[in-house]
Amino acid sequence: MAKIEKFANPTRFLRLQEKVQLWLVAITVILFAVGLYYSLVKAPADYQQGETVRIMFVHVPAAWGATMVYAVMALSSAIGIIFRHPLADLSAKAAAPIGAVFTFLALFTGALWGKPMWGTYWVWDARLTSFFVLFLLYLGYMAIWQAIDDHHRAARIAAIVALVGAINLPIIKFSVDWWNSLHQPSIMSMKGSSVHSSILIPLLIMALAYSFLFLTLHLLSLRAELRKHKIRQLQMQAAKRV
Amino acid sequence: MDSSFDLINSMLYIVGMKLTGKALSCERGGRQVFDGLDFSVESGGMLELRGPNGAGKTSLLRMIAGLNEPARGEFEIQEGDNEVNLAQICHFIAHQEAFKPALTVAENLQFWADFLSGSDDKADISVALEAFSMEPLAELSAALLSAGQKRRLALGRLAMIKRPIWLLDEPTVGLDKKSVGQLQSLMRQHLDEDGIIIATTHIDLGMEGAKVFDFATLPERADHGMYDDADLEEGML
Amino acid sequence: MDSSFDLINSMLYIVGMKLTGKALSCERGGRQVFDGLDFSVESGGMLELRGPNGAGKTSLLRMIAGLNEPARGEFEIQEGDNEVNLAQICHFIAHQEAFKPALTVAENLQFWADFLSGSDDKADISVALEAFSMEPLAELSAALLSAGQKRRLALGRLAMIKRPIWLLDEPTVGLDKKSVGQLQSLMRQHLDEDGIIIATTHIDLGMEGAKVFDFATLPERADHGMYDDADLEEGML
Amino acid sequence: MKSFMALLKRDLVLAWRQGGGVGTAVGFFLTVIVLLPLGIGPDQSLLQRIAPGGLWIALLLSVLLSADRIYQADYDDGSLEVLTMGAMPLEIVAAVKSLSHWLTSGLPLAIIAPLLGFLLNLDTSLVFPIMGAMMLGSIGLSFLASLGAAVTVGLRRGGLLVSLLVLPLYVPVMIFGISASSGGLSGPDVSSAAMGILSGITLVILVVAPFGSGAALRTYMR
Amino acid sequence: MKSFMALLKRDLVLAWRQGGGVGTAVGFFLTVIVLLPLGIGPDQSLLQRIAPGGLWIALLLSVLLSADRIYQADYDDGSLEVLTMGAMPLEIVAAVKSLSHWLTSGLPLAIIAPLLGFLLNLDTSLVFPIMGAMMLGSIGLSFLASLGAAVTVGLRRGGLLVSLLVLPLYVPVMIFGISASSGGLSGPDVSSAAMGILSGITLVILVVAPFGSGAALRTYMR
Ligand code: HEM
Ligand SMILES: Nc1ncnc2c1ncn2[C@@H]1O[C@H](COP(=O)(O)OP(=O)(O)OP(=O)(O)O)[C@@H](O)[C@H]1O
Ligand SMILES: Nc1ncnc2c1ncn2[C@@H]1O[C@H](COP(=O)(O)OP(=O)(O)OP(=O)(O)O)[C@@H](O)[C@H]1O
Ligand SMILES: [Mg+2]
Ligand SMILES: [Mg+2]
Repeated sequence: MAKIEKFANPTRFLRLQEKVQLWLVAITVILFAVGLYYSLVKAPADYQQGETVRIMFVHVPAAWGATMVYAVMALSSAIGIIFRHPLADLSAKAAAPIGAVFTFLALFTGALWGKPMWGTYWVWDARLTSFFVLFLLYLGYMAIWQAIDDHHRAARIAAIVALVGAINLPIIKFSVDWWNSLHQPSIMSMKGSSVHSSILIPLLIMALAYSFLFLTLHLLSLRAELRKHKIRQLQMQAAKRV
Repeated sequence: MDSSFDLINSMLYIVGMKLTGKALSCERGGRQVFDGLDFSVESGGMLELRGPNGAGKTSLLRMIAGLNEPARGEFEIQEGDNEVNLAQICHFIAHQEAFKPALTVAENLQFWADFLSGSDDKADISVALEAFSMEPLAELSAALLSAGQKRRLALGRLAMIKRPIWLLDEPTVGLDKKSVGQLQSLMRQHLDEDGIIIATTHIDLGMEGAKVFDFATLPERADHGMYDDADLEEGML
Repeated sequence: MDSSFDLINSMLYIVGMKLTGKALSCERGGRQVFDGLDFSVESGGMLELRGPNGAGKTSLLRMIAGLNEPARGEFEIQEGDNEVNLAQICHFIAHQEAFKPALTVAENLQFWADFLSGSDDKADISVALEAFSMEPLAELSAALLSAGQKRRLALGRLAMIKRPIWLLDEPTVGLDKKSVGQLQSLMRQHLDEDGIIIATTHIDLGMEGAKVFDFATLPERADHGMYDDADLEEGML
Repeated sequence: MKSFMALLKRDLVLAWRQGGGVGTAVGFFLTVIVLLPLGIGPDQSLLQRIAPGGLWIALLLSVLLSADRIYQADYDDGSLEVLTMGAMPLEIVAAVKSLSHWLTSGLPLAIIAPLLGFLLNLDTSLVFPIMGAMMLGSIGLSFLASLGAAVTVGLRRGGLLVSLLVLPLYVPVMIFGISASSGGLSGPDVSSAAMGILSGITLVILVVAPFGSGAALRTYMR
Repeated sequence: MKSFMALLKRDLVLAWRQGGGVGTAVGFFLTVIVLLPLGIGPDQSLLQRIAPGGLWIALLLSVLLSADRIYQADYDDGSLEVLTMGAMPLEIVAAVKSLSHWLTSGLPLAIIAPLLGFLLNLDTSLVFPIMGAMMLGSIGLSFLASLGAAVTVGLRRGGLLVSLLVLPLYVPVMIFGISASSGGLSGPDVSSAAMGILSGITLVILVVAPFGSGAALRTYMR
């Protein structure tokens, strides 16, 4: 407990973040440049899907990212609730908008892709629906933070919401197996990948780029959240002794 | 469930019970309300909490009742024993009167009697009705009560269910002279039976022999925020 | 709308205003609360309503404020004039404090200032803040206030918007000593400016010279229920 | 005028701060739209057929769900009593509160409804007819809902009772709303006639509801 | 045990006296069922197709609408604080209150749903499957709704936020509920498998929701 306190001391965090920030931005930009070059220029067009296959390089990492961010959010929430560490609460709070954007991106690119592939923008099949539900969970989570004034209370309640909502993650993961779905089954299975490396490599680079994008944005907005929190605290202090 | 209650009920008769709060610190809504507060009351004793609005009197009662957690510090109910569940041996009479307008006065009392007593011996609402002359109101819908009558309905819990510690938040508010007298004699009887009373108030409760704790005497509060004070000086904001 | 307000504002300065209640009778929830009540207060005068819980003190204030209608009887504000809209020249400070927890203290005051003043001259919330030393609370969310602080927020309306008649329902409830003093000086000032105050209370308000009306002195109530008394005796219930 | 603006502003701020107001209205609307195909099955042409009706039902439930508290908070915390003591008649107070309810529920929903319609495969030619009809219709719905809220404000569990009282009154708004939403599909005459009737109904509601609400609120304050 | 019965009895009495509890739940349910054909048009075979889905959606909205006040009154009047001071853990208090909510909303609705189904031309062979699936599913819905209510109890205008939070969690209950309601129509295996999953989900909810509710309520009392 005391160790965690020390490790995640807000002041120390801010100093650390300041040091790595530039590096993170640089790595993210490079990864995106390389990834996009490979996926948009180098990778072959699919013989069935033609050029539209390139949507995949935006769509799939966004979808992975969206679920991953939710996992980060749920984990932070759990830490916040068990160890009562304020940084964990803020970390969950800061992750939510990023996750929501990723989810939206996956939904949007998926819809665009759906038109040429399935002949419609949207179908109500299991994976699409459960992913849409994920989007709603993000919205609900953010609404909670917005709706509750008191920071500690908001953190607690939001954490409960995030943890209960985490039940949805396995549903997304296994939806394709449980229901028969129009959607593509998993690329990554236990036996390794079924996809050719000319596609897989740029895909993995893009996934890495998304991860770094998340890390950069997450730390940045965590910093902003800390600041906001501090301002509130100062206002509160000004009002004490009345 | 029931066995824990027998234990609790028997506690009422432990002469020499002593409730102590040690180095208590209270934070609400992220602000520190008070810090380093110590108090103690013994069986048969009464503590009056006084002090300016917002000093933290109500907050202290809520802490004892288990509704808020102290940011630092702890309670002891007997020498060395700080594991007891205080909530279950306390009555907390707050500003909110905790009754249902859709039920009659008698039904409201009966519900709390059944819920709070828990064990099988029947708590008797007629004791509560009598203690505050509410017999004529018994069959009336609680929605129709006046301010003072509502207050009496809430105070009725004290008479009806025996619990050793009473936490009263400005208990005489809204009561007429006669009811104040009834409350006073109820409190005296409780103290005579080796109970403990902690009450906040801005006016005289007319209980001679009560210890008074004035929040105005607490030392200046030091606010422990999430940041080191050094950060503030460095202007990191 | 605005013109009616100029009229109202000017009324404050009518020396010799006299509020009279004649043969008032009050029924609530089908039961008679009091009957044949007469009172009168003149400019610069204060009336304290006292009496047991449930006597009808709050009900009388609500009648004057236009929230309940008298079953019988009427009000006169000037000799012979009983057509005036009392509600618009009264302040009514009830037990419910009429503020929004989601707004800050300042925002709450500002809303009532704008809504109640109506006319174009700006009611100044700083007057209210100052009157009850609430300046440091101004930017705080009203949800975080303590009992006494909430009460002060409600009382702030009195200082901020000039209205000739004040109806105060147990105004000192929950206030600490300092705030009671501030309320008293506010009331004195209002009386000096030829205002009228009618306040219910169970404890001393410390306003010398106030007329006291005790509900206990009212004649025995004749209860006009749905049934004749005879029915009750016959056991028809 | 000052009272008017003060009240409107306060209610909008409260709607915004508490539970997110607009955000959650939209969220709920969205969710009902999601449930429809889940409940009914993913058949595209079936969805397209029921899309306008589905949107209207979702709008209606959204407005309804948010309505039961239009007066509740003001009633519970004593604000309503102070509101009667200004120069503004209680009827106008009711109208202002209904208006702010519309601004934070019906209006934004009408604007996003056609977008959500895509989820239900809505015919694109219907976008503007639906938006127009919903804007008009939802004003009426807000005022009706606020009447329902006023009539049940003193009852603790008004939620469902409001629905029961208000839904029958919603029916005409919905029927004409849907036929006004059909655009040219069922003939231009039909839809413009329906739009006319819808305007008429809305006008009547705008006049009647505030009086009813005012009277009901007075009764509960007794 | 005595506390348990006392609380259950009080909540049932309150539901019965305030706003009619059961009566209005049924009324709302009825009205939604009436709105469906109005919104969608009177085509009989179309109605028959969407009947089970329509019934489920109506059930869901009914439960939802009545849910946001499960804890509200107790929170507002200070009862919740006294409820924490008995021997019964707050988690059990939450479970009892969810149970009484089910007894006054989900259960009666599940019983009358098939009757109302006739209004939608429901296939008669589906009467018992629907009733069974709804009874099971609605327990879960009540517990989820009460979790949503607990999470928003301190917010004045929680109404819509509850929906936003709870509806995503309703989705699986509804999906399996509907497929369990289909009886033999889509093969006996499918519907009994769905019934199995539905029972599983319900069980998980019955365990998780009271804990979540208890934790949330404690947080709001701070
Ligand atoms: C709006 C529509 C769509 C949504 C919401 C959606 C959602 C998702 C999600 C959630 C994942 C990640 C699954 C995981 O993390 O395991 C995913 C992956 C994927 N999607 Fe989509 N998708 C959509 C449309 C499409 C379309 C039209 C195609 C192409 C035919 C497609 C192809 C893929 C592929 C190949 C993957 C990688 C498979 C995997 O590793 O799981 N998606 N999509
Ligand atoms: N629910 C709450 N959330 C956050 N802060 C609160 C809450 N309630 C009260 N506070 C703050 O805690 C402080 C102490 O409040 P408390 O109610 O304990 O005061 P008190 O001593 O009882 O005052 P009073 O004499 O007015 O009753 C106040 O400054 C108040 O602003
Ligand atoms: N909303 C109501 N509906 C019906 N009857 C009511 C209502 N409120 C109060 N009463 C009844 O009216 C009578 C007078 O109530 P009122 O509140 O005026 O008393 P009061 O003199 O102010 O008492 P207190 O000193 O307790 O404040 C009481 O007997 C009460 O039962
Ligand atoms: Mg207090
Ligand atoms: Mg009174």
